[in-house]
Amino acid sequence: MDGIIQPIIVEGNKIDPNIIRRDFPILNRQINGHRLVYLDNAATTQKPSSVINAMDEYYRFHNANVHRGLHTLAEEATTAYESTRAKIAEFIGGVKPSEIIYTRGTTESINLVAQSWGRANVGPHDRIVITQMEHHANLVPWLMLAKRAHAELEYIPINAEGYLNLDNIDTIINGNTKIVAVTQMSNVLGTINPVDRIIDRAHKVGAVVLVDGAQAVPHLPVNVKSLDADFYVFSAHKMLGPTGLGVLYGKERLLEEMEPIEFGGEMISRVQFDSAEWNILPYKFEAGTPHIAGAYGFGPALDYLTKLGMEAIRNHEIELTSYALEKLHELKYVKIFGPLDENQRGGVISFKVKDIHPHDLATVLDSYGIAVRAGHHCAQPLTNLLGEISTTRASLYIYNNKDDVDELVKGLIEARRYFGRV
Amino acid sequence: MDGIIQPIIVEGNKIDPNIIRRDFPILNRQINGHRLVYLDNAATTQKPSSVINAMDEYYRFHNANVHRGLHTLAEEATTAYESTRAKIAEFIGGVKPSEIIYTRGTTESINLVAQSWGRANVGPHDRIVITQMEHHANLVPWLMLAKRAHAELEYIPINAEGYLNLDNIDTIINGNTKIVAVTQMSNVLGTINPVDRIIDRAHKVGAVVLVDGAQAVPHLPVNVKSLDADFYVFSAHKMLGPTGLGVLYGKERLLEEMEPIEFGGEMISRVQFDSAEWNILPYKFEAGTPHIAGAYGFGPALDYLTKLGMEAIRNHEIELTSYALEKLHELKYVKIFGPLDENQRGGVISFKVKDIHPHDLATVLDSYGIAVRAGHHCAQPLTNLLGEISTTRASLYIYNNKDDVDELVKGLIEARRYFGRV
Amino acid sequence: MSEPLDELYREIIMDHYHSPRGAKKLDNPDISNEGKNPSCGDEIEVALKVGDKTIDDVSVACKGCAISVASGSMLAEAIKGKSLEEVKKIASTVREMLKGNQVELSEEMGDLEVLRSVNKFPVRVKCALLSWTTLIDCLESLENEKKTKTSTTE
Amino acid sequence: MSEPLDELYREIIMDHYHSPRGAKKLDNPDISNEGKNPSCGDEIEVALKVGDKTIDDVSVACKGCAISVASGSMLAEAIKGKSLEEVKKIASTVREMLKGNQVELSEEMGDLEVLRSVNKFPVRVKCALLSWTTLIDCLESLENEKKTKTSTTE
Ligand SMILES: Cc1ncc(COP(=O)(O)O)c(C=O)c1O
Ligand SMILES: Cc1ncc(COP(=O)(O)O)c(C=O)c1O
Repeated sequence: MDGIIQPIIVEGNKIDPNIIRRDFPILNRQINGHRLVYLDNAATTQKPSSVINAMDEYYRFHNANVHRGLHTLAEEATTAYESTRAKIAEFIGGVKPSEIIYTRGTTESINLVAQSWGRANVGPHDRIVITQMEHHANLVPWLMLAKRAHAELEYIPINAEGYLNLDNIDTIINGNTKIVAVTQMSNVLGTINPVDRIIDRAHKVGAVVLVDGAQAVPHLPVNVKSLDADFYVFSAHKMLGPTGLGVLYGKERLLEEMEPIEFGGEMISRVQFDSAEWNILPYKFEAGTPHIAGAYGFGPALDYLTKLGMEAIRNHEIELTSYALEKLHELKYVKIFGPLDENQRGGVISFKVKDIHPHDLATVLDSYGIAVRAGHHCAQPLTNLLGEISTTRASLYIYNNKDDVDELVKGLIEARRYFGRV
Repeated sequence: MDGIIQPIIVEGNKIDPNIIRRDFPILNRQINGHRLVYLDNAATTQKPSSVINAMDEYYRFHNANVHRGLHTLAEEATTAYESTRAKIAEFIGGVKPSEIIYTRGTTESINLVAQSWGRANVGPHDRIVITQMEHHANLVPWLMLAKRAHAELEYIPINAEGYLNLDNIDTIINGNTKIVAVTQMSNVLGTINPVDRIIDRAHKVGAVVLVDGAQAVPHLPVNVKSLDADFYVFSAHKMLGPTGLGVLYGKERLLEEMEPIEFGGEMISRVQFDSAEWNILPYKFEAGTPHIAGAYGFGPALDYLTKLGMEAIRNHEIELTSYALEKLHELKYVKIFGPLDENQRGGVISFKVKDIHPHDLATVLDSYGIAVRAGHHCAQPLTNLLGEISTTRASLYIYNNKDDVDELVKGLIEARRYFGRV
Repeated sequence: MSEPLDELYREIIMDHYHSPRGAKKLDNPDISNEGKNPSCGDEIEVALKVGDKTIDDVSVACKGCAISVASGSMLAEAIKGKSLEEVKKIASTVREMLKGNQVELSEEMGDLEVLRSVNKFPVRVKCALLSWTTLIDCLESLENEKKTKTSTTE
Repeated sequence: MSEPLDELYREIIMDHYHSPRGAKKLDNPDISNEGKNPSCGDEIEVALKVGDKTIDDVSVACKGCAISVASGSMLAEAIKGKSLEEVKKIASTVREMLKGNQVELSEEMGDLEVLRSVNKFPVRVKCALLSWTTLIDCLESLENEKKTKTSTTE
């Protein structure tokens, strides 16, 4: 194939994973004598060379602290750091760069909102609404806020198919509701939630909405402006980017009102022994030396996704998810949790294999080079609601192809042969 | 010189910067037609190839999320992540790995203590003691805690030479004092503070002590156990390591008592819809996906410093600082802030040049490839106390040599020629 | 099936997994303790009936993976009827072995040797360890209780 | 001295730096505004005396670097005696120029052209900008005041 230029985008506006795979060095790795079949993308995704090289170059040629420096390196670092911020703002729908706060990840972004906006705006008898399918990151901060503020925490329930049940949304999101926090895509069930409907309802009663986009932004076209989300949060490492970097988008008006929760260098405009004033947005919320190399790496990650196009990525994942669901469905001892309609779900597939504990299954699959996750996937209440202690999860991304799914299925058949003899 | 193996450690147990320089790719860079003379080490240090390569390798071969995975990549990532934690514990004096909390940096470490320990233990009429030479990161969090808790914030003053004045320490650190937060080395004056004396006094009245080691750990042998520090904090990026990673050391007994301030995955042991229990140390304080690549990179940074030996590094810096102070002293229009005894200070040298604003000076020096910092160095109250709005700061590290100092001096002479014609 | 896997899931392990010993919960245990692995949600309960310095009966209730179930079952088999002193020694020896430390098993602990292969699967070590650390907690509680009793009756 | 540096610190800039125009603070300004660059601590005060639609007098108090002082001094020189409309146009043109955007300066703004060289030193742009954005804030406050007045007298 060398020498022949192949298109990355193929018929039906889909990406071709086999071309993409070449950009990901780790996919050449052998695991236990097999090629790596990486199906743990909901936990973290792999990185293309362009992302790895950008960070390498940062440390080899441009490393300096940002903002406060007047020398060439400091200026280069600052320019790159801020240009990634502008790219992020563009990527999620063309918001203002000053509405983009760098954090360590989704978890920190949510905690920031719960602590700053939450403590200032949620009091006794107020209500916080989340859903039964939240990741611990979008559950525990609200649970703790509710306890501290003596507020109510209400859950939007899920139904048997793994969709949110919005029948009672008008009573759940009532006039006492101050904030609604909801994931756009479940990291266990794959469900894509109708966040627009929830936002509509919340805004009617004057509540603000935080959308957990950790599993959505990497996989779907997202426009926070047309969604009219008040806060939107995600992690770089789940979308080809580096570890240690995340994003909090917030509407300017809300961010302006909010008090910072971390104090130190860069977030101040004037400090005296007995007083301190805050810097403008977004710096007000970015105390201390940030993860500069991370911003260098995240830029090319966004470029890569933009080049492919989020529509084309989504189309690929719909096709592959549909294929995987079909193949898994053929195995009678496999039970799939979550929606079966690939148009209403992403490529996160949780399942269980009869008589095999998810840990054992993960170990067997690993012996074939297949990386899946086993456990409660940081959504223990949901997992328990499904009647399980843990499940196995395979999650897809742009470099996964049908071969990967076939390998998974072969692995399950082998595991079943090995363990099924009860 | 190729082919001849040269010792890194030379007579008098000092490191040889000229051998070390070869390990730092950025030092080959040309800035404005000159070789890079990097004298902004107090802001952030450069990285040796081993550190850069480790992160590169992580992303190319081992990238996975930690702790929750049962596959090979996840296990490799977890092992490396935890082994760096053990190295950190060893590096600062052989504490328990579970007493080492990963954070984003010094700033976040201090905020964590101020929010968790501080809010639980500091109330009205209680006293918080810091010094007049603190970085904003070790000032503003205490200022805000004092305001919120209606507590007093007292400052240990500095004297004209830039040392802490401990004459009234027994009245300043009195029976109402709950916590003392002090930097081990000033990032403006270079002063090395007698933290042992302060800790002694604080412990006599039952107060705990947080030591800001951001400028100390990279440059001095530090043993938090013999210091008997209760909390000790620092940043990886100031000691050859990556951006986005920092450390909070805390005594087990204190960390056990403390409540987490960030909630999410990994920091819990059990979550239900209406309750949550915390994980054991250190995980209790590490919510969400951590900066895994950062830990991969920080390991080799610690190895590098350990190989050189902190004593040998310190000896080198004493010699070079002494040389620099002498050379700067010869320029009559240069005023140096801070102690002149190289045995009681580190290689952070702030100064001003008559009739030249620090910004202009930094620009002139940059045109010669010399990177220094100009401003209040995130210590605005101190800078104002010195009677200045901003100063110029040159700060040294292991790869700096006498040539670098000579270049700086030449640059100052040029700048003076250019600007001095009033 | 790949070889290292066969080493982990030996026949003897699979046998214990499919018919675990001591699985029936004791009615009135003298001591019992819960253990859990937070990252996977697995939980275990070890309960002991303690006679005159011997473990008269033991139950290990575990809804876990093959490794944790088999390890618990082998635990039940290995300690039943043994003196407290012996059990303490067995437990700490197994713990060291699972942690990858060089230890020799005595002849009568022979069966437990198969657990050593877990070392090749570092992420599974905690599965195998769970019942043993829970047992060690039981033994420590017992001892503390006795110490308290001693000090109060004197 | 290196060439780009000479381009930044032109003689005219150094002249303004060493003897800044409008440095004496106005006694009873009609409007004044403070600006600051938080990262460096530099602060500036721009004050205006406004007559019948013209800027009658202006002072720029600045303890800053050569670039910010010279920029402020050139500002004072450039706007004194000009109509409000003209000043607004000058200020926004200079701001665009400093931000690196393609703008043509009118003939009478000729002197201000030297500030364009700051573009080659991106970190210094904010030094040059400070007085101009502070001036723009002044002009906006003036306008809002007027609007308010209009709306209350009607
Ligand atoms: C003494 C001191 N404390 C705290 C900090 C803040 O460190 P960071 O920005 O890495 O959080 C610094 C460095 O800027 C420092 O020099
Ligand atoms: C839906 C969802 N929310 C939040 C998180 C937490 O993200 P992070 O661990 O990067 O903070 C994750 C991933 O683990 C997730 O899938």
